[in-house]
Amino acid sequence: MRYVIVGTGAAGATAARTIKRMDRDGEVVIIGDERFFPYNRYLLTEFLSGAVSAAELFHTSEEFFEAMDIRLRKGQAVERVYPNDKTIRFAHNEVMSYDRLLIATGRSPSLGPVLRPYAKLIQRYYTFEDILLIQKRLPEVREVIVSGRGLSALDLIQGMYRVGKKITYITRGQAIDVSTVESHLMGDLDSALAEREINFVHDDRIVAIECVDNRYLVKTFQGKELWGDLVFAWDNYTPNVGCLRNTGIEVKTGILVDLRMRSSAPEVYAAGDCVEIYHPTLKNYWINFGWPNAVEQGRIAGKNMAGDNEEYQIHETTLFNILGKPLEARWWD
Amino acid sequence: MSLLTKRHVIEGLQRAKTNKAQQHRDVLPTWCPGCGHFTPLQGVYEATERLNIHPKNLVLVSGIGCSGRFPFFVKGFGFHSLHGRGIPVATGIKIARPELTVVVAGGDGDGVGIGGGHFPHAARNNIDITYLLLDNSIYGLTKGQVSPTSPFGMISATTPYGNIGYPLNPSTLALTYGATFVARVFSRDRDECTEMVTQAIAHKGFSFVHVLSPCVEFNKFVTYGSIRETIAPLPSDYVPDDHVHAIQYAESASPVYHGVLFKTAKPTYSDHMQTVFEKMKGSPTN
Amino acid sequence: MSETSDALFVAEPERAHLTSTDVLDRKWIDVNIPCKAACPVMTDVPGYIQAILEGDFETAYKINRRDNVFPHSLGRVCNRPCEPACRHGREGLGEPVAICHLKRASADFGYTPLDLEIVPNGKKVCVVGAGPAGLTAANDLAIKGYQVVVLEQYDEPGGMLRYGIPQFRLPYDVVAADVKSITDLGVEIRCNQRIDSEAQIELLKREYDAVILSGGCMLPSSVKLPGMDAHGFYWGLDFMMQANRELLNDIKLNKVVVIGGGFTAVDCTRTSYRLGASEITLAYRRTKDKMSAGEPEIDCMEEEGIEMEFLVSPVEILAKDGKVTGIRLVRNRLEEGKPVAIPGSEFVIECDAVIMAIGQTNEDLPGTKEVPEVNEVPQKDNFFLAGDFRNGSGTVIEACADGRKVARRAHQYLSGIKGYQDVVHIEEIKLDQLPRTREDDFIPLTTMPHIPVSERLAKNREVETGYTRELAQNEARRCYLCHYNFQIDIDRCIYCMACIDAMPVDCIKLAKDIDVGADGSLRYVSAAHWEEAQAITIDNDKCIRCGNCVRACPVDCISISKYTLETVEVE
Amino acid sequence: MKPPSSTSLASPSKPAGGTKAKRRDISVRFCGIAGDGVVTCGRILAGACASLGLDLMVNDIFSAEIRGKGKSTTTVRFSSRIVHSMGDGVEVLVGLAGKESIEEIKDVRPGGCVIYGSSIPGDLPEDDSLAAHVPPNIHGFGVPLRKLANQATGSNQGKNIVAMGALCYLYSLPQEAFIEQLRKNFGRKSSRALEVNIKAFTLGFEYCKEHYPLSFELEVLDTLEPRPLYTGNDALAHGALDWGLKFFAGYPITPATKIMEICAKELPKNGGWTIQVEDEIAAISNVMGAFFAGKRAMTSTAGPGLSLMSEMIGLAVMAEIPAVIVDVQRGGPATGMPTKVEQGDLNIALYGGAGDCPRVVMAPSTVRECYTGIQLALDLAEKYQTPVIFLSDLFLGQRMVTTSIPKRVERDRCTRKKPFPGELGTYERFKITEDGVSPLLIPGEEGGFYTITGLEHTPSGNPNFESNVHSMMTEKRYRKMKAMCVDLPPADVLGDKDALIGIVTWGSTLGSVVEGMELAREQGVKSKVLKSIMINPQHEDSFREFFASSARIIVPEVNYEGQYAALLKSRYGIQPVEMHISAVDPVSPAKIANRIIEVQDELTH
Repeated sequence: MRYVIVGTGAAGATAARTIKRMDRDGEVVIIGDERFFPYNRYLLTEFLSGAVSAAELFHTSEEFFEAMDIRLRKGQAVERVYPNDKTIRFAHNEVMSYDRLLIATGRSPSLGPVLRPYAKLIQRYYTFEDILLIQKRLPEVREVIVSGRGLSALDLIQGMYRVGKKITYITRGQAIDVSTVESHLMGDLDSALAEREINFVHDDRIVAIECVDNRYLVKTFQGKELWGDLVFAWDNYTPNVGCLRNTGIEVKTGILVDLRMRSSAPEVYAAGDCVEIYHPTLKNYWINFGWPNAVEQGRIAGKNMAGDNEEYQIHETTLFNILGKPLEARWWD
Repeated sequence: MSLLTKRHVIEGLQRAKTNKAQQHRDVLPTWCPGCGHFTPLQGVYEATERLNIHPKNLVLVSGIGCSGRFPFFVKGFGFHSLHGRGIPVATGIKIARPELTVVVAGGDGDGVGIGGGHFPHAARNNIDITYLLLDNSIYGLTKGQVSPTSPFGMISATTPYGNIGYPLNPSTLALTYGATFVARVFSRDRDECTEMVTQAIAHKGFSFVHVLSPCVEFNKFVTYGSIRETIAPLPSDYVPDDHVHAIQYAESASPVYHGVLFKTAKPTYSDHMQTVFEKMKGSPTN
Repeated sequence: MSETSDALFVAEPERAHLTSTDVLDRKWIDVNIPCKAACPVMTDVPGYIQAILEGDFETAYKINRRDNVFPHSLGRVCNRPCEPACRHGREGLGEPVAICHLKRASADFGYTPLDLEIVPNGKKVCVVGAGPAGLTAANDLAIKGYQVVVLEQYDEPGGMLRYGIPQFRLPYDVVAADVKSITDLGVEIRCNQRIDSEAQIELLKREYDAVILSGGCMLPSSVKLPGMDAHGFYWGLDFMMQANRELLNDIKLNKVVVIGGGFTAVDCTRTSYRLGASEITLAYRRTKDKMSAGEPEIDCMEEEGIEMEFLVSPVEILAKDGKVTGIRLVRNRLEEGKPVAIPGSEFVIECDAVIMAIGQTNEDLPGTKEVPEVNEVPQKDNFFLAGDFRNGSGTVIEACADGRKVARRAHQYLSGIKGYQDVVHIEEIKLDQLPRTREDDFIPLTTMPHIPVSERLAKNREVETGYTRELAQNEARRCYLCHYNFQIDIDRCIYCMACIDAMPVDCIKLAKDIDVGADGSLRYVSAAHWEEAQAITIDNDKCIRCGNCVRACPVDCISISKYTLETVEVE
Repeated sequence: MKPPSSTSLASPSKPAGGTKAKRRDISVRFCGIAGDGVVTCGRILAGACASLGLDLMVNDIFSAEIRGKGKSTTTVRFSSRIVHSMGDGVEVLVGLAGKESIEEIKDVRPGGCVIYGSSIPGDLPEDDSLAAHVPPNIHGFGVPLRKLANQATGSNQGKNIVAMGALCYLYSLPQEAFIEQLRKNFGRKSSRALEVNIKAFTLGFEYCKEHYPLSFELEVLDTLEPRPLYTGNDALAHGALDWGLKFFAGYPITPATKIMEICAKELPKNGGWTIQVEDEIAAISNVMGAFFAGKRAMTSTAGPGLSLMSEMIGLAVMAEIPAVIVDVQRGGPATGMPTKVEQGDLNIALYGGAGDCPRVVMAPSTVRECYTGIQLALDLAEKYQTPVIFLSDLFLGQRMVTTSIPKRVERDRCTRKKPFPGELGTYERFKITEDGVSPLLIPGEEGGFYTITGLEHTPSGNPNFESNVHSMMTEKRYRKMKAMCVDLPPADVLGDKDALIGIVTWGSTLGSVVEGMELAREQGVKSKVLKSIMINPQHEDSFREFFASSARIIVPEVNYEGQYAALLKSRYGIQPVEMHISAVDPVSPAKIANRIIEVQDELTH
């Protein structure tokens, strides 16, 4: 039995470990498109600010994969899944077969049609490689511009604040837009931002970016012109489902799965930030939220792939510490 | 080039399947894509199929060089010997086992260069072997040095100021050495090449096919294009039975004629051996 | 056989060529010129793109004018079934060629009045409805020498082109230009003439040698929801027609919800934006990739700040004092690909206008239900039905295709010809006649210039400004020109694999056999081992027409030929 | 010297928080099928690194095929320190041919990287996929080599240059140095060739910049001067050309052909001539004819050619005709492994031929010695009227290194022992002398006549088969070998002079031995090595002294039977530790070091 896992994040790595524990002789291949050993993405900000060491960031190592007899293929992207042939195709055209497949590709920041043309001017803040590149650039950076929604914006602001940068935050609404955070905590958050002298541009969005003399000029819909040494911007965090396009596997924003983490194609499972899971009491599909949920989904997917039959129980809340404020974030509105 | 409909393509493939030549293949040729040697190779496949020669009775012998690989690509028994030594090896095989079909494939350097001393003797003795001389006028395996058939003035790695020697004409050599079947073909024409190889193998006696087989990798002087400009078929009324006439036509440089230059029936070395054997029959064995 | 209108417009140069009616060659076109095969009217896409590439915009226009009648309009609003089919868009090869934008360029720079010799045949045909189907039929019949009269119920001809599509996508004068090129052929259009009774039709049938009814499809789909009578509720097409007749200019819109996923739905959101709405939401029952609207239009919509909500269906329109106050929606889950409502998942979006843009149905005109299908065209004696009126709501190009089909049927009926036949012309092409180089395959897609977002509140200002000649030629260079057929002559091949060495993609392989499908399609059975390979073959479906193999072949056994299709009359 | 310039770094093996040391010693291996342009890659990278002042060594390993299945690799090792050998393992593997490169991955060091083509057309089976074989402790970088090459050149050619661009970015090497090399390589062909290659390079560079922005960094010393690059074959040919060579005859054979090609190009410039003859038999005949006529002449070949020449070498000994025969050794016997290295021709060089057949045998150890050594060979041949067999090898001949060569130019050099005017009139071609060397009159000079022959002869050259004549003449021919010791350089001792472990080796193996000794010294074990270009005859005293000062002798050489050890044992009566390295690739310094340490352990226990 060959289990192939696409994605080395929390869900993928947990699934690999779970499968291997249940099926010692099964062949487990785990594929990731980043060229580093799997790490905890939620600690990147801590790592950037020096609060967390590389050793703490990386939750796996060469020895781990060797000891578990799991074959890791890193730095290699899967381009397409062929559920009828039970094969996957890599970006480098290699075709690999599987008996059971887990898609755990996570999600990543995406740019809409307005920002897309400026992609090369926008610094991404998502992978370990991004962080290393930012570290390289940091000495020449004084001011940064952030435009994006959700908790990740707060996380980024926190990171930039800790390394001592002046921050301008552009948001479409009136206030910082974090729908997952308890509304009574929002006030705390606003004051925390205010204390830190963050330049808040509300009811606005970026419409153009230019690079002038190694600095960036950002133009907004309202006609403002802002300068920064780094620009971070995204429109949404979207599940990475490119490899499933036109495969017949059902995808809304994320991959639609049932409580056993099965997708609509036989022998294809999905878990973590790339899925939308159907919740019978909520009567809707929901996108995963947070590291613990991803770990749990990976564990359930792994168990079911190895022949068990277990249903996923949702972790409803997650605790975050942002700018010194403990925030309880819920999985849904 | 005639226009082809899709129907023609399907019919072409059916023809390829029914003539069964492809089943004489062995390993995938390692020659450069576009190499002229593919054509006589295809010729050997088709000829042995047409002549109904069972692979077990077929021996392919070669020397060194790109052409030296030939035996590996044909189903049958192969002997890849040393540089220029293909013909004597083949002679030994043929004398020991006259019932075998023996084909030697060699290049221009192998045949009229290092092994040039062997070629005349196999020819004059009319050893019943077929010698395919795959002439690309270059040393290909050593990456492009002048060869004995390279034209005057040709620049190569070892003639950086131009070749100041004159080329040999292997067809003429074969005629003067006494070969009893001499033909010349161009790798561009698969049909004719197959026909010539078939006739050569069928011929009793030393048969020689001079294949103009360009090296696409190293020879920038003798190319498909340059040969095309000078080559022409023998006149339709040409009869290949006059030795002097044949030498004249073989020597012609413009045009360079292709087709059967000379063909004559003459007892082979084996025939003479048989005569001696017959004569010795009944003699006391001391 | 005699030539039909296909050959009338564009003069082809004389080259060595042969013609074939073999199904294998006919099928080759379907498989290998995917853009042409995907086009309902089989537009000669590589033909006109090659003309643009060579700078001959006039020929490009004429090819379009011949094949799809409305190059100006379709160059802007066609739903482009050709582009997803384009070989350049396949995995690993990049983006499809912007075929539609090039069509527009052919009209922008190549428009020229037609100079056709039409021999009148003395027969008269009446077409009811001056939409794409009716006008196409009128066009085709006029070229065959019929005297054609078109009756139109509204003020101006054009049908959906005129009334169903907003001006910022398709300005009126553009539609008018296409219509004029048809009236130039002698077609007479009478506006404000509504035909809505059996008696009227009977009268026409007697007055004319043939009557074609192509009244379109304007009635909204019959969905009934509570609250539809409230002020602030619109049907999508109705909304567009009112807007296009400048009847909504004084309306106050603030929060708008548009239901639907087609072109009309997207047009409604963008029109609302221009009418001053501040919060616009598009709600669709399926997912984004299932939307039938075009990706460029959806991108423009997003640029204009319009929000989207997927997997939701409307349940009820909420109203207070006869005015719309919101809409209740229910979430869907997909079951076997179909959206199914999730009980108990309802929610409300507050709004002051709801636009239902979920498709149209045709008018129930007396006496038309009984017309039977004769040879796939609805016909009873000299009475024919065409376009959306018969087939239900479809795209412009589908309507044109149907108009053409009906015109051919009518001509066959009136002239007594036996029918039509497809003929493939195979023309020899020399290597040096290939107009492209391999480098051209790496030219990135030429983006369509747009006016900036900040200038889009002007309601009728066209958003796409069109390619320049240079941009068009640059984009044309990207086209693989799939009408070229590259083929190895198996009888002359020496199996040297020079072509395989030179191939840029996985297009040449060793084959052990060719399977011929029942439909005439060819499938090469690849050989796993050298020993079983019978031939080296070019898989034309993967071939990107770069010519590398022809250049590499030492024995010149690879030929290039150009395949063109013509439909001729059989007498 | 300024300290190395230093900026931040991302270490690939430890992704973060690891050591901050920059790479200072890197090996890059390009692997492709012949025709992929592997060699060009090596030349460009080497050229660029040499222009930056780095020390380097390049080694090519070819298959004998031109195209098709055959694989070839080029490895470039460059460093800001001295490079003695190819070392062990590589840092970077560039897989121009994916499938063929798979087996090379085992040589990639942990933390190193593999650059593979990601646009191979068709379905790539897992077994054939280079990427599938990259273990997690090595970085894999997919680059669409074929696609970008197509974009740049319109064909599949240029993958190698795309890969160069990728490498240049990934290792933060200065782009200009590479562009300059492209200019040198392609600028002469046509402006289009240069243009498309620069485009290919830039596409590879930009691709990595976009997709793999995080690059590795290399220590480049600011003060380093650009270095010249030579192969052993280059150095050898130029050494001969600078030292009076006037005639060359040869026959193409891998890996010696290059020497003939250089001579073909250069000799006519100084009134000399090169002829490519029909075989090695003809080649040695021509050389002997030219020397007979008074011109310095040479041929070059490999083992098979030397075998063919054996008969003529016998004639040269017997007829006392000078000849210089360069044997660039490859794997044997017979056709053997034309593109692989082996030191297996020592025995045929020493003993090949009929009868008592003394000849000079020399073996250079470095590229520099190829230059100086061939000059000595020409001098000895001419002065002592003897064939000299000069044993280079494929590794020494074809690898490219940065080295400084002290030019010595004497285009009309002549070491011929001319007859005194008083001898003229009674001239004897094979006159018995104290050193065995007879004065030599050449055709065209006045004073006497003679006929040389392969038959045994008297001092005047007349055939004679009497026992005492044969003894006398044989003794004369051997006496020349003793006499020439006055002209021989002494053997050198390298390493720790006081070490008890002594190593004697020959040919190109010396480089790996020196590096192996350094590795052993890092582990606290001292050793020394005796370096001598002469195999026969030798400075026997310096050898005896070296043996006396060593407790154990190690003799490493790349052949199965220990040919040099056998010579040393019989000549000096020693009992060495023999290392018979069966290698087709460069000798591993680590293996040498291990052996030194083992021997040390044996000594202490």
